[in-house]
Amino acid sequence: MPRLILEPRFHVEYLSILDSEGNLDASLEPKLPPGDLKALYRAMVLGRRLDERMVRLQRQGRIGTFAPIKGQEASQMGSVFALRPTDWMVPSFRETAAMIWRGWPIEKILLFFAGYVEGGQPAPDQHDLPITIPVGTQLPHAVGLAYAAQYRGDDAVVMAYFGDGATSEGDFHEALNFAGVWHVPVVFICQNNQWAISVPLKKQTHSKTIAQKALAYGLPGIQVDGNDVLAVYVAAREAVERAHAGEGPTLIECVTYRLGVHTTADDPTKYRAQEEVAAWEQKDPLTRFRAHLEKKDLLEDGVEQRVDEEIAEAVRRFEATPPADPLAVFDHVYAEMPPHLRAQREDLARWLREGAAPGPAATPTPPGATPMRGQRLTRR
Amino acid sequence: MPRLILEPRFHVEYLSILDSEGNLDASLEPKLPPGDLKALYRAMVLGRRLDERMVRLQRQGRIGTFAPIKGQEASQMGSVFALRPTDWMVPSFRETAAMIWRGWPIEKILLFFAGYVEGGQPAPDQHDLPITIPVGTQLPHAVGLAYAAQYRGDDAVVMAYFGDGATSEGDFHEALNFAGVWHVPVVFICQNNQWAISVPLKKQTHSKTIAQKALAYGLPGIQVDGNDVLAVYVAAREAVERAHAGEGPTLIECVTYRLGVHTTADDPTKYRAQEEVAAWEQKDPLTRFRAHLEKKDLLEDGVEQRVDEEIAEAVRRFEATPPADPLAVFDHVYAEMPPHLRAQREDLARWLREGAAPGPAATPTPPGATPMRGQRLTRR
Amino acid sequence: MVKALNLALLQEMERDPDVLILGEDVGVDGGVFRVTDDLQRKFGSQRVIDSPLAEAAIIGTAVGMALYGLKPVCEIQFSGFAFQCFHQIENHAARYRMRSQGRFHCQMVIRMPYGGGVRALEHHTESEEQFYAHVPGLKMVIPSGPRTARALLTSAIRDPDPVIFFESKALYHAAKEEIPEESESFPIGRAQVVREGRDLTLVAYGAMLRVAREAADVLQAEDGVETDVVDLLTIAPLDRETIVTSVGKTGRAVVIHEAPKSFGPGAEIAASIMEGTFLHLEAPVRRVTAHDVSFVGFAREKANVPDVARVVAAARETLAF
Amino acid sequence: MVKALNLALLQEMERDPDVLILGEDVGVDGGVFRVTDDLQRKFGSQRVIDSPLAEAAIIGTAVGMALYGLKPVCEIQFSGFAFQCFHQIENHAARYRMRSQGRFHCQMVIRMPYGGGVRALEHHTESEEQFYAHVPGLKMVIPSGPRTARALLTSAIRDPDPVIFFESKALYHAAKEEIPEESESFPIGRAQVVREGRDLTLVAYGAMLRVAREAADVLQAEDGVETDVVDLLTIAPLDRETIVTSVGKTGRAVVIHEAPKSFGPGAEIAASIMEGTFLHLEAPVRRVTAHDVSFVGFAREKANVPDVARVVAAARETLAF
Ligand SMILES: Cc1ncc(C[n+]2csc(CCOP(=O)(O)OP(=O)(O)O)c2C)c(N)n1
Ligand SMILES: Cc1ncc(C[n+]2csc(CCOP(=O)(O)OP(=O)(O)O)c2C)c(N)n1
Ligand SMILES: [Mg+2]
Ligand SMILES: [Mg+2]
Repeated sequence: MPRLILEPRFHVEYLSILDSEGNLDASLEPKLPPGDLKALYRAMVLGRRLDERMVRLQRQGRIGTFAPIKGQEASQMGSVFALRPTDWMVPSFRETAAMIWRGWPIEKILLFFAGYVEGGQPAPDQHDLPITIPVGTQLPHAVGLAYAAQYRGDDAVVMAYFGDGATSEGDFHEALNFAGVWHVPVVFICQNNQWAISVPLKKQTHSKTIAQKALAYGLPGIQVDGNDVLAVYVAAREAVERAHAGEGPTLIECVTYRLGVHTTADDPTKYRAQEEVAAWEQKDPLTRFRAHLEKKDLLEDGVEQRVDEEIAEAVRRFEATPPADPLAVFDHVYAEMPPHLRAQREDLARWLREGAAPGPAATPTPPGATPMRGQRLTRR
Repeated sequence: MPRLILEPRFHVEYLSILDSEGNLDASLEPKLPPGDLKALYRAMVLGRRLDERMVRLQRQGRIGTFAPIKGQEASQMGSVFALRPTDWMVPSFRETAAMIWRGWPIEKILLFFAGYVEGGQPAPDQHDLPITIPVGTQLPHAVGLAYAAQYRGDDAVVMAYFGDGATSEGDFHEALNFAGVWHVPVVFICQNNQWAISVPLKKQTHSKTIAQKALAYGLPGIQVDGNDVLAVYVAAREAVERAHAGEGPTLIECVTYRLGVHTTADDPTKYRAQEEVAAWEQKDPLTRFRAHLEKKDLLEDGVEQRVDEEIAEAVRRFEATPPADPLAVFDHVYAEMPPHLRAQREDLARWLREGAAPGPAATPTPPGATPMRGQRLTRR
Repeated sequence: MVKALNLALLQEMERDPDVLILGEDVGVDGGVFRVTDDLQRKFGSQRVIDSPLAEAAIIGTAVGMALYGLKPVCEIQFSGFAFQCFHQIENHAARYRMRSQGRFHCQMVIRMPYGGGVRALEHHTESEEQFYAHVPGLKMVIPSGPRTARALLTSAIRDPDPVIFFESKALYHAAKEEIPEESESFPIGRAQVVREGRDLTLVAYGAMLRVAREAADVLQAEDGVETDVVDLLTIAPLDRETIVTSVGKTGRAVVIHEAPKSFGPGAEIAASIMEGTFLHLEAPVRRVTAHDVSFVGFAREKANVPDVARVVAAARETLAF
Repeated sequence: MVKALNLALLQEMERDPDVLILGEDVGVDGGVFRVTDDLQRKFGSQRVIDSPLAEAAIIGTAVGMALYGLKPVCEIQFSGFAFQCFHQIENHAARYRMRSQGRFHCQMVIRMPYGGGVRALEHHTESEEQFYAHVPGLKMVIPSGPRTARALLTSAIRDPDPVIFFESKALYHAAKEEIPEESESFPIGRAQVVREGRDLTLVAYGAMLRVAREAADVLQAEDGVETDVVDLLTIAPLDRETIVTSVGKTGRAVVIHEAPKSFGPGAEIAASIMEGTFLHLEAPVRRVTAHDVSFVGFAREKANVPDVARVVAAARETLAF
């Protein structure tokens, strides 16, 4: 009777297939057709190049604060690749590559970061939530979507993204607990990029892994090499399949690294050593996957250029966006505009129309205009 | 490399010393002096008898809604007994026995449940927080107290109480996570009484135990037989000693049962079977401990009567409380009364003084007056 | 009022399979006030969900359900525990329509018991409507009796926007009223003039409506004063037209609520009256409210919450101004 | 203003070893706006604590520290994320003095950047002062520039009650002002008349003070109108005396804030003016505020937030009433 050890005992698995030295565990390699491998690679390249372009746009004052994904392309693409279009994708604020894969036009993403509410509008047939800024708050939404799908009898899985820092929030806990009790089809993807702005993982939690947090909810949890797109894909596919099969939620920890700034308002030299970044640069998910494709002779010429052209096209469309109509701020507060908003709208319309000393109020900055050194002004 | 099992693996311990059949594991038995054993028993009896008395007082309309502890005496007394007076005790709303042990006068507890704010005032030298009603919100306070003690270099441990339902709240998660990262001297006592009002544990969480939730924070977690006062004491003492020694926080799950109503406003026949209650009555912590003391020849005569007299005395003092002075509501809003409150206070004072059609506003119900069938009116 | 609310839920659930109920103890127990009594037996535990004890996840998952197209009706056990989910309400329920430019919206109702009068503990007696009224994108409704409760809960469930629905604990059992069998709704955003007079306007809602009506009786009987009594029903969006029309006629107004005075709902009502009918105002708008104090304990509650005598006295001062 | 705030923190920490700092990224990084820059290096990581990412626990543990007798200064990274901890603020920080009848209290400051003007994302531009102003037991302070920021933060840290301290992001770098070396404090609960005139009162605070002052300049230059400008500094408890004295003299008032209009702070100010000086009011109190809309995106922000031209126009209408 005394000091019994309770069964079951627990452990957490770690999955890696293609390591940073280029070693491949062929027994675990997913059987992906060449087209898929190429598509994966292209999406990762797109994520990387768009990132670079957006940082430049921000520096030029053409968009506002933006959170780059550099280094996390494998975590994002390996996981989202396991979804069907009828499944749901719930992003945080750092899933540009995955969002584009899901069908978000690049110019919408640019609009979003240029302060246009239009950038948050998913297409009518798209099963995607828009970006959520408050850390971790999107996780209960994912659980609710999954519950609703199950309630309606729809065969849809929900994949929700968040960072290592998000695991400290109450909403993370409550969402995983509800998911466990309700046994709903959700796959929780934690991109553990080691940092929450300036706070390293060891100041974020005393648990050794994020994956083991699943044990608190009686859920399966797995840690994967998040810079190995094949490992991420395999873990995600398994979780998605289990979810489709009615076997409930899974927590996947992708061990990765944010190679760039937290956002364009951040200066990481204040809090982390260049050596640490350099060490992770050796594990770059793109380099690794590129070498793998090269070995398989699947590397196409000109991917980078074609991606850059696609981005340039999108930037052109973005810059052609007409100035934001201020009156639109009243449109989506309620389904029907209540009297006080109608009155406020009329006031503003009259104000704009009659041009009486409208001042800056009536002349919202169009994107691209009045470039400013965004960095300092935006966050400092 | 592939599908590695990460070390360390995890497990959760279960501790029981004196079981419901009266079997004692002498090797684990704590060496408590007879006086301590008698004191523990007396405190448990006091908890039980006061409970019964308070339920009657509530039914007579002399106090308001109240949460009985029947069945949980061992969980409370075994744990709180491990504290020194200079340690801190942070209750939820169902720790009457432990609170009295810590020095709260019974009449203050009665005042509290009779709607007097005076009932929440700890003595100046008492290291106890008052009752916290919102579930789980007291847990970060406990962590903050422990941090402060450590910061000041005081050798004080904080013991915080909560229920199984509380483990679903975000505040539970955030508090345990902070405690882990800060490595502060807190002992988290979960009285898992199987129910959160009408919600049974299996609808509360998909994890098999509460204790295993500690793994999410890298903390030691242990499950104990919460109806075995010796086991609870041993686990608590170990955790308190570790905390005093700078070895950080612990989560203790006391597996117990709420034998009575959730509160006097609750009707448990709506949601649980009488057989379940009857089965747990067989595991009554009082009966078990009483038999143990009997075997040790430590059972004193007349404990029940003396306890009843103490309670009766306290009820008499409680009923002699003068009617609540309405003007006191302004006293402790701020350290200094700001002008608008001074004005509101003067208004009310004039109103009460001039007696102009004061109506019910000026005649607050003194305790004991206007008895009413509290149950329905209070919660239904 | 409990039965009236239960009836609204029952009829809407029968009418629309997308309506479901979610909250602590709403299922087997039927809610701690029995508002959802028997619904789980009728509709099953997938549609009347006993959730774990976590307010933020109740609202957060309901937001997710609403984004999918369901129409969750959430119960927060007491309004005093709703700040645990305030971020989900303000950050998400209220904003999803704007954020997604109409692609998504949150058709959901958040019911909670509010207010005093039942000898209850801390966090069980407060009146927090102001916090919701100030959030664009939310609607904030407080019925004053069984019939308005049933009609407005029906409207709230059908409303495409998120509705915060406060139910007065004092009215749950005290208020009795005949209500029609047939489903009945009442437009959200519309106040009701429940008594007409030309001398004074009393503006109230929820449990305070009764206080206003009785004060009007006293004023009529003792002072011969004729009073317009406006039952707000919807706090936000505020029906300024009805209020201003009344005060434009009477020239004098007293606003009554259980919430603390400063920065409370009465301030908006007073300011709106001033803006809407300044030149007809004969006296400053008076506010009869709870004091600006934290929890007072039920032993002192009656001294804190407006009652008929205080309203009558304020009305007399306003009339004498 | 960033430097001024940093100086207040530095000097108070040097003065009182019980003062400590707690929040996300406040240590090594010095805060995302650098308000706590260099303090961790000076005082160590036990006194300037980089917390995990959880607002409710930041406030909840700070409450515990304050109950022990420490004086935590918490930073919430943006006011838009403070609803995550609103329950800890309202349920506990604001109430512990009452609940424990003076045995405990929460001497703590909760700093947060608020407001627009920096081309930021959703939840980074809002103005939520009303939610705190309505909670008894809290004080709500918003400085209007470097000097008031430094003096009021000093007072807030020394204040025995919990103080919510909003810092305008628009002022962080834009506002420049000489401040004295020596520690300086300014009483909480007191407004300042920063410009005197007899024709009109403008009431503003935070970033809107500059707008009010510039509007006053325009009115003086173009219309010859002389304006009292009241810088509230403390929102709650509201300094009604200063406001009412001013409007009692001028007879006309315009209130300006970045928060949405309905059920906003302007309503309390307007209602208090009406209550305090009804017979001297020549025109209804005007409110120039943000519209009652959710997040608008920074591309449209300027059309939503009050500016000099809108204030001048409102003032002229008030003067012409
Ligand atoms: C509730 C909330 N608190 C604070 C912030 C400010 N903030 C934005 S991102 C971030 C760090 C997030 O870290 P993590 O979850 O690891 O995600 P990562 O940025 O690394 O992708 C913080 C503190 C926020 N957006 N929401
Ligand atoms: C935040 C919050 N939500 C809801 C409630 C209402 N409530 C009071 S006790 C209780 C159940 C608590 O269950 P548990 O934590 O297991 O403690 P027990 O009552 O069993 O001791 C609930 C839902 C509350 N007090 N606080
Ligand atoms: Mg991170
Ligand atoms: Mg329980």
